[in-house]
Amino acid sequence: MIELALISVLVMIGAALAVVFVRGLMAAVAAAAVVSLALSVLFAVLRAPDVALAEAAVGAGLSGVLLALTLRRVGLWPGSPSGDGDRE
Amino acid sequence: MTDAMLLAEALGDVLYTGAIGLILLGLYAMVVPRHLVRIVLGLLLVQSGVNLFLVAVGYRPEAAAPILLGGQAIGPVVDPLPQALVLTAIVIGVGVLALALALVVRVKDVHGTLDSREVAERMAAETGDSRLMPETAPGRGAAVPAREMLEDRS
Amino acid sequence: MIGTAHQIVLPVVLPLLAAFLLPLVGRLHVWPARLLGQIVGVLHLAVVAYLWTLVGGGETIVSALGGFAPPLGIVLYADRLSVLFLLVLSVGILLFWPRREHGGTRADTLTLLLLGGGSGLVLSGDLFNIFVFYEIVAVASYGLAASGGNAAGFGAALRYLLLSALGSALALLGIALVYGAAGTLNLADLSVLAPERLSGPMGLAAFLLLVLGFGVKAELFPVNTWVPEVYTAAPTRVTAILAGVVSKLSMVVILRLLVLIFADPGAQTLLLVLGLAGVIAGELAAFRAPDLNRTFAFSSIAQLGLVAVAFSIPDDLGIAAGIAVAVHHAVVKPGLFVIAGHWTGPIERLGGAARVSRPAAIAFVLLSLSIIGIPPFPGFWVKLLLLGEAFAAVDPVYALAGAVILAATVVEAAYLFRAAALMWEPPEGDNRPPAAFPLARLAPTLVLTLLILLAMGAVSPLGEALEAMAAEVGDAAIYVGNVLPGRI
Amino acid sequence: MKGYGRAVAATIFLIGLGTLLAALFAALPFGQAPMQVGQATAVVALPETGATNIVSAILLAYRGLDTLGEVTILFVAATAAGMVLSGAGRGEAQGAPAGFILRVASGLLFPFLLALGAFIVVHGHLTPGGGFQGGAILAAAFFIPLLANPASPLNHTVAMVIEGVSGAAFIAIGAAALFGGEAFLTPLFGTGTPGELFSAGSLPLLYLAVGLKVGSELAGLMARVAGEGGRA
Repeated sequence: MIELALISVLVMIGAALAVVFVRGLMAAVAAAAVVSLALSVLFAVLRAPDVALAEAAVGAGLSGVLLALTLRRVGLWPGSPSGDGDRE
Repeated sequence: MTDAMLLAEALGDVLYTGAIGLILLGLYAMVVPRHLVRIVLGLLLVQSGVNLFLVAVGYRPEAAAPILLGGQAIGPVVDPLPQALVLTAIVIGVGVLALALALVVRVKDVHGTLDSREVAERMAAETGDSRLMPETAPGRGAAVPAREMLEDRS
Repeated sequence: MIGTAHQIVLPVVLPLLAAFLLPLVGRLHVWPARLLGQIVGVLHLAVVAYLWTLVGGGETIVSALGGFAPPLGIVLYADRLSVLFLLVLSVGILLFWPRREHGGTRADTLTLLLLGGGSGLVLSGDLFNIFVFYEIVAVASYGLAASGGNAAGFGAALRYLLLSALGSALALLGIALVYGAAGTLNLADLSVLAPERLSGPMGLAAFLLLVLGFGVKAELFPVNTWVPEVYTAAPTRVTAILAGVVSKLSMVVILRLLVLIFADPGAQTLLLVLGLAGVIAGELAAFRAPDLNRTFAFSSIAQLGLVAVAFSIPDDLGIAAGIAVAVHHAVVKPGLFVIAGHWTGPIERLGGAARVSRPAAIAFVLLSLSIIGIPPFPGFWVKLLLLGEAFAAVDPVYALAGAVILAATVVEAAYLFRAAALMWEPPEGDNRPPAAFPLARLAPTLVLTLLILLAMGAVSPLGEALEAMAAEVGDAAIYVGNVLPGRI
Repeated sequence: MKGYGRAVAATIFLIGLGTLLAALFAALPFGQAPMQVGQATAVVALPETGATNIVSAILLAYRGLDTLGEVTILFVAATAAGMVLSGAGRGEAQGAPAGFILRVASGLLFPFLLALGAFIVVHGHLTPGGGFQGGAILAAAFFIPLLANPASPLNHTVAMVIEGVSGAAFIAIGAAALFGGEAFLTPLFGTGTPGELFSAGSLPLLYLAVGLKVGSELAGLMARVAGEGGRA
């Protein structure tokens, strides 16, 4: 159990570093979803299944979708018509 | 100290470190980068770190999840209260996130940039020294004559 | 039919219920929705007035929601302080109901939600529940700040949201520390347990985090950077509500936390320092501000700094002074913001304003005199009470605070007199005088000015009521005894 | 390179803050917090409410006002987002219907997600899950068809009715107790047999209201941010 927690925390911190420092915003949003997934594993480890479910559905799922939709709409999503890519 | 206690302590260290790491990285992302989407992501990290800490506070070693299958308590359970609080906090967080993103979309619309410092400068120019920068409202677009600038916004 | 004690939930749920249904009504037509919103506002005021008849004599109402005894369930707690600020909230929102052209039915909905959330904020007796209502108020105010539809409004609302949401996350961390250390969230329960479990650095850290979170709306230093931006970019009426009412509600929460849970010198000193920093920074920035809107935004920061200083004095009269400053500011400042919202643009161009609209200029002068604290205006008695308390306090640091407040008053007088004098001068050079003030637009200011003039005649009964209220609020044992009988 | 000074200053400050936080957290020994209210609730929750999921019992009974506040926040956010975006131009990459696969998949996914979400909502008082998690899935169920076919926006009137009525229902169920002289949100109908679907009194009804409210608000929020349905 502690091994699972340790791995999840490592993944989570690694993904959080990516959220802050990776150059593309699309990659940062993807990394934020990974943070949420790792977090939801940690919640499960902490015997909080309700919270784990919510974090996976809301944190990783809905928030990720909202962020992606926003990037698409402001033209930071690669491939959007007038987009200038996802560089800041 | 028993092995179980040592193990619990190690688990606590790992989780607290993770929570502090998320909070600090989130704060960094809110302070140093200037892109508004990055700042919003930083906010998410801070919230996640706080949520993790709150759930960790309610943990009790060798206790079951607070769901009484079969309809009765089998033994000690971890503290359900922080879990309820975090559940609430997660949902509040997604609401705030959605509004923040709606504003991001609109700011990009009207200011043409998502650099927080440029947005601040343009706002100061719009509201501050109205002699130099006539107010342009979205939709209306055109510069308004100076006479109208003294009209109210009430 | 409804049990007496349990009615105190009505100021919270009535506006929420109406807000949920308002979009449906608005679907039919715009004006019934608008009418419904304001009717519920009046109803809210009626309920609050009724609650005052119940608690006005010093009684309290406690309702354990869901029938679950505290500390397991959430309690709502109404004493004179809560109902007084419910009244401020209700009247403030009715006077400054958003105008039709800003945001339509959605703005009406947000205003109702602000009304319900704000009511919950002052009534709730549970730390996390306070956080939830604070978030309702916060999110509604982001929306209202952007309701003008102008470019600056969106930018200001977003930057306000980001700062405020960060503050909320910190407040939640503070709540986590409190729960981790004390194992409860009920304010009364915490009050009993705090000396044992929340003393020392842990308590101070939790208080700092909570103040940084709730202080965003209360315009406390250093989390007040949003104030000048939002107050200039938002519609005038929204500015009046945010500066006049919402900031005071957060201050009430901070007062409750300070009295009930963090009643130790460390926390008091912390609040004193933050308050003084707000007074100094606010008045200096107001002096240099280019237009009336920013002047009043910064002056608002300074006034709330005064409230924080007063609350930090460990004495019932300090609390009385703080409540007095808060209520006085809630009456005066919205009226001034209405004037600032009409006469925008650089202060130097105010020349000739008095000729264009004499009532507005006179109201400006009267309200300014009261803010500065010139006798016989109520503001004088308010400041006298505060300074008397500061100089009488045992700790010499409060004498220093008093001196700072006196100096700040001089600065305040300087910039307000300057603006007032300009209004009576002819326009400078070939500038045209400011726009004429339609009386309908000025009406809320005139109502508030009249209130100030009436209060002049009732200073001593008001003062006595205030002292009784402060004595009740300042005694944690009363609160605990009411919520958890048998614990003391 | 620009902005290094700022980054360095922030890093130094944050390292200091991290040390302080670590010291604070260390003062709360892991796994030994007092948590007296939580544990006391865990003991009495089942007999008092009849819900086997204690987290749900807390959310709906002991802290029901928090939950009302929470759905209200989603409503506030959705209202404010609608207002902010009502005058905005449509997004940049809009209008094109999605490919065949997405459309077919959405047709298959919709009933499945709907059933899953409904199941999670109504079993919230028994097993992990409930109004929030199920509501999030319901939101996805309503949003995916929209993504597949942007030309047919969500039926806003239906969404608006669900949104309004479910929120009002929560308050109405809570206020019903007031007329019996009891406090707001006092559970109705007794506790029933723990573990059965129809148990825990009015809690499942409240969760149903929460689930519908959360689902409709979240779907509306996503639709607005996507630029498909700023109901002007």
